[in-house]
Amino acid sequence: MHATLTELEREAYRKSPVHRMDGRIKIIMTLLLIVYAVALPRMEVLDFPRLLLLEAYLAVLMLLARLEFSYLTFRFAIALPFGFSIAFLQPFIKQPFISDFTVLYRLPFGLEVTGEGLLFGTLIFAKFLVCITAVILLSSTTSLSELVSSARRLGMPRELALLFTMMVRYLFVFWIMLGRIRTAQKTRGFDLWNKKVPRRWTLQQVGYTISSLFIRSYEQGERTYQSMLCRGYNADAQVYVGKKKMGVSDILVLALALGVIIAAQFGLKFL
Amino acid sequence: MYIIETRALTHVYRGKIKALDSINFTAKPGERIALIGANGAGKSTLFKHFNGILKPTSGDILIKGEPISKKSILDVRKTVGVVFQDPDDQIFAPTVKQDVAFGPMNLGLSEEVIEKRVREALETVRLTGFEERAPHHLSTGEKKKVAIAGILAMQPEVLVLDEPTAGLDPGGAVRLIRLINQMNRYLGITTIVATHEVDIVPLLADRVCIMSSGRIIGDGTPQEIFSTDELIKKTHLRLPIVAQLMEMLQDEGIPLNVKFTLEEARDELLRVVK
Amino acid sequence: MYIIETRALTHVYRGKIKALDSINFTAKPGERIALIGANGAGKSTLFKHFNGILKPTSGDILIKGEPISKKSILDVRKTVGVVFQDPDDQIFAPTVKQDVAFGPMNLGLSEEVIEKRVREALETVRLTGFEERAPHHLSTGEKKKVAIAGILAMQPEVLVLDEPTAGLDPGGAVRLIRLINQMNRYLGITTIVATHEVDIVPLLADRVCIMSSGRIIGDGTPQEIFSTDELIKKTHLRLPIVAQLMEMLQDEGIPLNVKFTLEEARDELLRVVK
Amino acid sequence: MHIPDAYIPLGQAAVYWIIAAIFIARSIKWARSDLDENMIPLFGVLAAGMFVLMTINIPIPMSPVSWHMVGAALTAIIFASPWAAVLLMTLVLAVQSLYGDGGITVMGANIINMGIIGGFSGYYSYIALSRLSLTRSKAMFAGAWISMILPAIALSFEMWFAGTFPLKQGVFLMSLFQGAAGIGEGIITVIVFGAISKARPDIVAEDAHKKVSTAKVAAFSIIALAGLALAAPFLASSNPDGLQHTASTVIGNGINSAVSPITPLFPNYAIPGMGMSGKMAAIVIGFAVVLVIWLGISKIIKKG
Ligand SMILES: Nc1ncnc2c1ncn2[C@@H]1O[C@H](COP(=O)(O)OP(=O)(O)OP(=O)(O)O)[C@@H](O)[C@H]1O
Ligand SMILES: Nc1ncnc2c1ncn2[C@@H]1O[C@H](COP(=O)(O)OP(=O)(O)OP(=O)(O)O)[C@@H](O)[C@H]1O
Ligand SMILES: [Mg+2]
Ligand SMILES: [Mg+2]
Repeated sequence: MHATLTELEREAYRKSPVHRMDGRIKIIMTLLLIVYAVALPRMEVLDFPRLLLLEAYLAVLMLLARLEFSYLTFRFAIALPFGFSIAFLQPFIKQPFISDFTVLYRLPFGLEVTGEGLLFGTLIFAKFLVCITAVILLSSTTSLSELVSSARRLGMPRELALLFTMMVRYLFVFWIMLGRIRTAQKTRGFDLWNKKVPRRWTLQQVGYTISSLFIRSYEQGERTYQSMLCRGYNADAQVYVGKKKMGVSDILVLALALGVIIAAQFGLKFL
Repeated sequence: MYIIETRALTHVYRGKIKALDSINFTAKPGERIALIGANGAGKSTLFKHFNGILKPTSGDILIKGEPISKKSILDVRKTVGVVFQDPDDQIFAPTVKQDVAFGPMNLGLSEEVIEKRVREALETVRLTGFEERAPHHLSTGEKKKVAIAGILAMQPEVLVLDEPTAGLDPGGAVRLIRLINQMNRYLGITTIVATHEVDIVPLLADRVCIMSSGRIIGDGTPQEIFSTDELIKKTHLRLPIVAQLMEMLQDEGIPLNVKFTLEEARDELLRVVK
Repeated sequence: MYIIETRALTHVYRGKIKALDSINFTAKPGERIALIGANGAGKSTLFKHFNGILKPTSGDILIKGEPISKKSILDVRKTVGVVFQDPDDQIFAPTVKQDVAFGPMNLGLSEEVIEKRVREALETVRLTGFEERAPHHLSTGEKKKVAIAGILAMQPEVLVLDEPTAGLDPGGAVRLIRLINQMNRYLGITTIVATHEVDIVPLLADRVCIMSSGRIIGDGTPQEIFSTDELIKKTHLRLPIVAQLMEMLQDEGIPLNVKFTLEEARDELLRVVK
Repeated sequence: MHIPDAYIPLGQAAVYWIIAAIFIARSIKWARSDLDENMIPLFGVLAAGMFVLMTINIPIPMSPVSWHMVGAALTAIIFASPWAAVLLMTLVLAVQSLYGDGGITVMGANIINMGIIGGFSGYYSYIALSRLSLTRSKAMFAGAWISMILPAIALSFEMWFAGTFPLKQGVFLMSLFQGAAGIGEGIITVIVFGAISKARPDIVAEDAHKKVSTAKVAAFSIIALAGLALAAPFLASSNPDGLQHTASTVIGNGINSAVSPITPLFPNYAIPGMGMSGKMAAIVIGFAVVLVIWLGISKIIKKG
């Protein structure tokens, strides 16, 4: 997944109405949608149209954001497998909170596919899909730094905000550094699967790579800390985030998201 | 009165490595000073004492006549701004603006004053328009300028730069030197620059200190310093190339005075030829 | 036959940034080549193609006449050794010896051969006795040498160095240049060096290529390259200081030929003066 | 090892979040005061490094999965404090969740597993085992391994509470995966620690390891053992889901009703198993058995 840390950032710097939206709005909207999706009852067929509505709303935003299709497939491809495999097993599991099961198929080894399990599995996957979509939308239309400053504006504690600010900054420094280390190793013929060298030695080199990255990040931390002291860093230091006014369109988008949720919760019942 | 003064300043790392050995250094307001010395001479260590990042193992540092104390430390850091060699050490915020605003934030200034200082600092280094850029999308030269802007925004009286031209191409280096000189001339900032690139020294300093193994072994105008050959030889440094050429000609019996900048050398050679 | 040859080599980063634009570059065995160019000209990118670290967006690279393929890649990396600018990227093992042995290990050599190669490589860079030292506690210059030894231990036929003198003091830089020249002369290694420090170029190359915005816009002897003024001006570079001085004198009407190294310049000036 | 969003009901996820938040707050306090100075910036930078070093993936041959370092035990051991692990893992997990590794509502649970349980168990089992005169690297290997296996068990229980995975199979599968990954974690932790203490002995707070009071180690061991002992009866029971099932019928069957849109906190069970007096005895017996086995093991290790 990480092969593209810098790529992800690049998507976040595109220009589109969604990219321009206030970071706070995007964070609140993402949280709202995720919490709502997770909170939906676990065995209700009506959830499907609800989740579909949320997903459709997110899809529209993705279209507006003009994200590249190949990039999106890639993001989904790396995020889905683990959740999918758990969901996939659900039809074979007798969920403890369900009392009666209708067996749809009997398979060898006493495996049974149950209707309830199938419903639960697909529902949980659908919820998971909505959550992932929301997160992907957020992270590919908002740069990490914008996310942190928005979170700070939303009241994230000062010290946490400082921690995240610095983390975000140096992620890229170390990412590039790791790239350079790997390049240098390749230059000298290093290959994880080289059969000419003992496994043990290869493993040791991986260990050294990790330790050298650790030490270098520690030392970078020391130096950065010193240079921050030069600029008056002290226990009450804050990161500058500046004030930012929310536009009418931002409020509207948020209202729209709320509207979608309300429509999903109450509106769909009457259909 | 001196703006920076050290008295018998000694620093020992980890109880073993004597990086500074009884340094007596002074800087007057408005001076342009260059500190030259080989790798490991102790330049960076000395700089870290100027604003209280390191504490002396023995000896004293006075800033505007006052010793550095816990109470005065914020004032000291406001007075003496240090720009480190690697801009990645210094730029820690994810956008240029946030980074430049960090110092003024720590001084507890109001929102408007901070905005103003950031704008002015970015103007000075000619980076207006870069406010929202991420540092990892900047070139080496631009990063250097951001680091300098971050210090300028604190409006220091002394600007200390550790190897400012390292890693820059000649064009970038020349522009940076010009910027440093302008800050000295128009903003009245005292500038102290550490470097091993002796060729640039005559361009950005009126006074040169040579360091070697933790001691200051020479202090004077570029003229004086580069005329004492043994000093330079002893310290893994060399004369500026121009001066080397002039000396070689002198050795061949040509009657000329050794000069250090291109223009002076040209005039001197013209004098001899004609 | 060429030991390295690129044909219309183009590299585009992320589908957007054209870092190399149709490069035709050749190196013959035993040559001493310098590649100069401003920040971002594409020098490092070109080097990464020489041993297959990057793959061309279009165009070809031939090493000893053979294109780089999955099968030949290990051989290519044995033939072309690249030393990167920051030795910390290259040195990651906890002792100097382990680090230098890293390359030979990957070639699957026997214990004795590895021992021998490490010993020889350390001898070449004059670091015998440093085997058990932790790279962490070495000086910048020593680290550079360890990085070079790590490549030498693979016994490459071409040694490619990316800004080898960056961060070194003049003494260290001179020693390193001498080392590079010795490897070329006595071990017959082809050396290709990227740098922006034009003053050292005449000292370590018989042939100079100028890069600008991803293209090679000049190729010839230092003499030829530094005589074409517009080329240099266009590329944020400058002439070696010696040459600048000679040109200034020429402009004043003194009849002399522009030279690039101190010795040549001295002789030329002596000729004029006498 | 990252639980994704939606696999834990909201109520439970909130409880995990609250627990995690308390620990996070405490870890920030630690970073502010327990080191020489206010070293918050250092940890911000280090977290970035940890995130990046976790991207070094080693594919495991003949399987679709790959191994990468988690580093909770390593950080705790280097800084001689599990709080360092809690802080760093929190930062790393938060950023990972943005890239689709783990989720938002479940982040609390993930922090508990990998940061808190991983950090504390890794650190204190390393200390405890080195007190039992195991060599440094053996103790560290074991500590790192435990820091992988205990979170795996915790995760299985969380998924079981959530009703999304059967307990026994979950514990079996997760222990299998994490047990294998733990071997890699253990080996790499030992190598990395060795290399760091060689290059920068001053970073590694090895003296502090000796200063950890035995009482603290003992207290932690008892908490861990108690946790395991509480867990044991469920694993030993032939039908743990049956327990849950009975519990859910006892409490009332509110889940399937369409009336309540929000899943109630602990919807299908009280604290599982608590409803049954008969099981209390089983728990006590199980506790005793595990304690005896554990002590036996440590005796053997001590001799060896
Ligand atoms: N944190 C440290 N711990 C131990 N020794 C150190 C530390 N920093 C520097 N030193 C040592 O102190 C001496 C002076 O180092 P310093 O960095 O001040 O030199 P410098 O003149 O800035 O060199 P350079 O030109 O290479 O930057 C060197 O011998 C160096 O190895
Ligand atoms: N990994 C990368 N991704 C995207 N763009 C890159 C990458 N590496 C280099 N570039 C860009 O490619 C161009 C050439 O870069 P390169 O590093 O080859 O230049 P260089 O001549 O080595 O410069 P310097 O003298 O500063 O080292 C630059 O515009 C640079 O920004
Ligand atoms: Mg220095
Ligand atoms: Mg380069």
